[in-house]
Amino acid sequence: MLDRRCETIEVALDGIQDGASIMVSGFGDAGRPNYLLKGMIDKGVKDLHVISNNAGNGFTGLAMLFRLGMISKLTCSFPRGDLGAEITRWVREGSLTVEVNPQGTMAERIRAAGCGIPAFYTPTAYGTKLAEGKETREFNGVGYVLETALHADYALVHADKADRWGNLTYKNLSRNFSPLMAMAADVSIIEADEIVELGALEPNTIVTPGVCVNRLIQCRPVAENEWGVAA
Amino acid sequence: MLDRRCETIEVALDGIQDGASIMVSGFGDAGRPNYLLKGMIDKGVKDLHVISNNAGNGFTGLAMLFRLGMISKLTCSFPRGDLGAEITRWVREGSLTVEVNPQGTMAERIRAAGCGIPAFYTPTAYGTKLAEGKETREFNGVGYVLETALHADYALVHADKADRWGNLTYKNLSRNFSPLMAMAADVSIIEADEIVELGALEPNTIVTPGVCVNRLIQCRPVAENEWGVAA
Amino acid sequence: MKPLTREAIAARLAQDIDDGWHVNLGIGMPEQVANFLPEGRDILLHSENGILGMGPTPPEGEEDESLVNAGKKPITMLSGASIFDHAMSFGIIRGGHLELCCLGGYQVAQNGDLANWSRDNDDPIASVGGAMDLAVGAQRIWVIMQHNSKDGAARLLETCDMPLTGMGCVKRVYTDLAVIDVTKDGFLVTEMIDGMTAEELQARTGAKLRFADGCGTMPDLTKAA
Amino acid sequence: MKPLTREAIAARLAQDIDDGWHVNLGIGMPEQVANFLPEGRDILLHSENGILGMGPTPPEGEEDESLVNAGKKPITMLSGASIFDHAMSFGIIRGGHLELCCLGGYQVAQNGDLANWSRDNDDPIASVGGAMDLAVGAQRIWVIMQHNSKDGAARLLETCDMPLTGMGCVKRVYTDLAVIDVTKDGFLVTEMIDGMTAEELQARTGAKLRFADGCGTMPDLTKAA
Repeated sequence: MLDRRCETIEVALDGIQDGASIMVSGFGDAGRPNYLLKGMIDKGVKDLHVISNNAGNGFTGLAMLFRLGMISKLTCSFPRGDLGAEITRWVREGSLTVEVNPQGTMAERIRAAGCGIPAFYTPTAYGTKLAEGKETREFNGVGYVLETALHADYALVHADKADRWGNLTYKNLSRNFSPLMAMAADVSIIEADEIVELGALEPNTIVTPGVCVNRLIQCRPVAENEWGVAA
Repeated sequence: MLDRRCETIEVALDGIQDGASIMVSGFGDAGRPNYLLKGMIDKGVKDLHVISNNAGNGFTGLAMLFRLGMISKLTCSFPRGDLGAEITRWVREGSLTVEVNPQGTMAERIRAAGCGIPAFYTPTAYGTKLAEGKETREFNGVGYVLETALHADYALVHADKADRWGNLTYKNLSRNFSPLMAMAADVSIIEADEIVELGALEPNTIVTPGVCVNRLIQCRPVAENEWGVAA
Repeated sequence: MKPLTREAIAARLAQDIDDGWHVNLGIGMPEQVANFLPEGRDILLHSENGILGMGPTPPEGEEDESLVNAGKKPITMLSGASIFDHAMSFGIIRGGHLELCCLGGYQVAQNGDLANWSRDNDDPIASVGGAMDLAVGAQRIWVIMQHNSKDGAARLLETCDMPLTGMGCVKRVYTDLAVIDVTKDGFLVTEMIDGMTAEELQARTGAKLRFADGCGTMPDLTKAA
Repeated sequence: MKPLTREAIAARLAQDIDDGWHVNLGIGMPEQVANFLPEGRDILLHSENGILGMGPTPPEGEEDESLVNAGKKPITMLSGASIFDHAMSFGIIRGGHLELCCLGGYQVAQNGDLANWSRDNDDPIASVGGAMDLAVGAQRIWVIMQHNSKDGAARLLETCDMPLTGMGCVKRVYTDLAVIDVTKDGFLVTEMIDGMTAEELQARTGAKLRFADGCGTMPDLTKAA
């Protein structure tokens, strides 16, 4: 029987080691896998390479992994927000490396990784600082930048509904990077708000087919005071 | 008011001229835009470059455009089927040019055209006859073929439900190439089995957002005897 | 002569958005445009995080964590809205499907180059978000910005000296002083605010201006008629 | 010594499909495998045209035009099936998400090269369909075919002389005579049908065979036990 469900969050996060590359779904707070992120804090791994559009905010979720010094590299499109000043300091101190991608390039690189495309050309960033050092090429007289697939060891993804085969749906703008990341990591770990019976999801409305999913856990909310001491 | 609906099929197909490149959705009979194809026959354009996975079957639909000599070039993955012998003959006679793409490469080329990606690398066909003359390159020791975006002037697409903004859903395996083709042509023309009120489609289950669609027409079945004289 | 408020610039720009257009409004000044969309037109707002058909801000207490715009602010959905993932969202952008994107700007050059994401060439965490994709992808880029910086420096220039967002992408600029098309011959002023002279506008601009035949008055549409 | 029927080869292959695998069955002989999937295992069949979780052929009269497989034959959907477009379907293939693809074959070389799409180098409309994508994409390619062509020619070869579908992609071959792994040292026979000798199998094969320690008997599972 194919059953992606994990009994505990420890099982869901099993095998993640120091130095792992981890995709984290979400745009702002929408679609953040906060239960899995809390599990990562409890697990206490470090030296992580996080791939996430933003760096998080406040003293919860992804931001706490930064504040706890668990992350040594961030690939993102927008490292500002609440944490902007700290991130600038960490980069200057040398404890954090930040790679900024244009947001659409980042999304397409992640999709490429999941879909077996090693590299593609994009018009985005041509002639700008973010294309410096990158290979460029003209097609029909227009300049393009060569971008490569962006893989990860693990993806931590928040979904709305899931079944035991790993079929997933998302709620509104919580979808964002989730379907792309679920496909692009060696092991994708999904927290779902609701785990439904096989067959309960209408086949035409499933966004992520279970074949892209490795592990599944029932999500629960993480209370503010569970994130640890605020600075 | 944004309203993609066309009053008549003539309006829906307006502007298509001899020599146009036309994407045609469908895989086998699933998702074939037969009402629009019948309209093309009535319109009587010729020298078309058709982009379609298959060449069609029997004496209906796309196959009839071939039999009527309307098509001078076919880009596809599988030109066999009923029409295989005729297609071979037309190619040998020089009245038809056929470009065969691996099916996944064809799908990805169409997606690339819709998404502003001019070219990408794929492992598919590396080291085979279908990569002859194409640029190749290694990434991490594996060989890949460079493939370019596949555009068209028009796309003829069958959908299940549509609203006046052009938002679309598809029924089961009628989806296949439809969402890709709707994005990849200068003008996408959609026949829908049902045109519903704005707001009747659940936002999370819309497959093609209306921004990808140009024209919309209520579909009606085409009877066998409407396709013209069988050979 | 009174420069337009930010709201008035946005209101002026909004008049030029056609019925049926799909429009991305960048974070900052462009967001204001949503408040001045002309009645009776279907204008579909796109947000990078995966929606077409954004509706207005919800009433307080009715926010939904799963409904936010690119600036992470709460939104609603119109009837006819659609939701999609980030690859599709930027496929729509990059593939040229949006009729318009309005972006803020730090500098615009006379060849249409845009600088709007980083004032500092050495910022270690310069944050671009989706601006570069929008700059190359939308069918037209209209920039909405103050004509001059706070210290009076020109922002319409022969060449940008801040890091570029995109090359040659800007089609039109709406400022507190004027509406200016970017043409193959450089900046062409089509409207100026009441009382502004060509000489004065030129003095506040870092590149040569041409003036359209029949260059009109840029109205303040936030004032009662 | 009796070569296995096509059904019996398919039945033998089906035994090796693990619980929980996502499997694409190519058109032709591989389709037969669906009829012999071991009970009690969740095996999810994928079809290139955009489905995971294909169910069996519907009863006559209950066919749905929108439910067909890659061979355009009517199918049903299992509980838990999912539908997606062609880009996603081949993203799943090319991205290495399918545990297994079974393909038919004309020729397999000892380095794993596969020829299965065209017998004729000069065919003007050689028709590849999705075979090349499957060959490079699936985690493992198992080929199911007759050991020899109708005229007795060998199809397991040192080098293919028909047009290739993919390079070095085949991991295992199931024929009417044997089960043969493709290893870095070439063909390794792991099972032969009852009564077959190593010498005879070698005589019917166009490349050097090695034989596994404990090379077993390839059973005919279509016969009552």
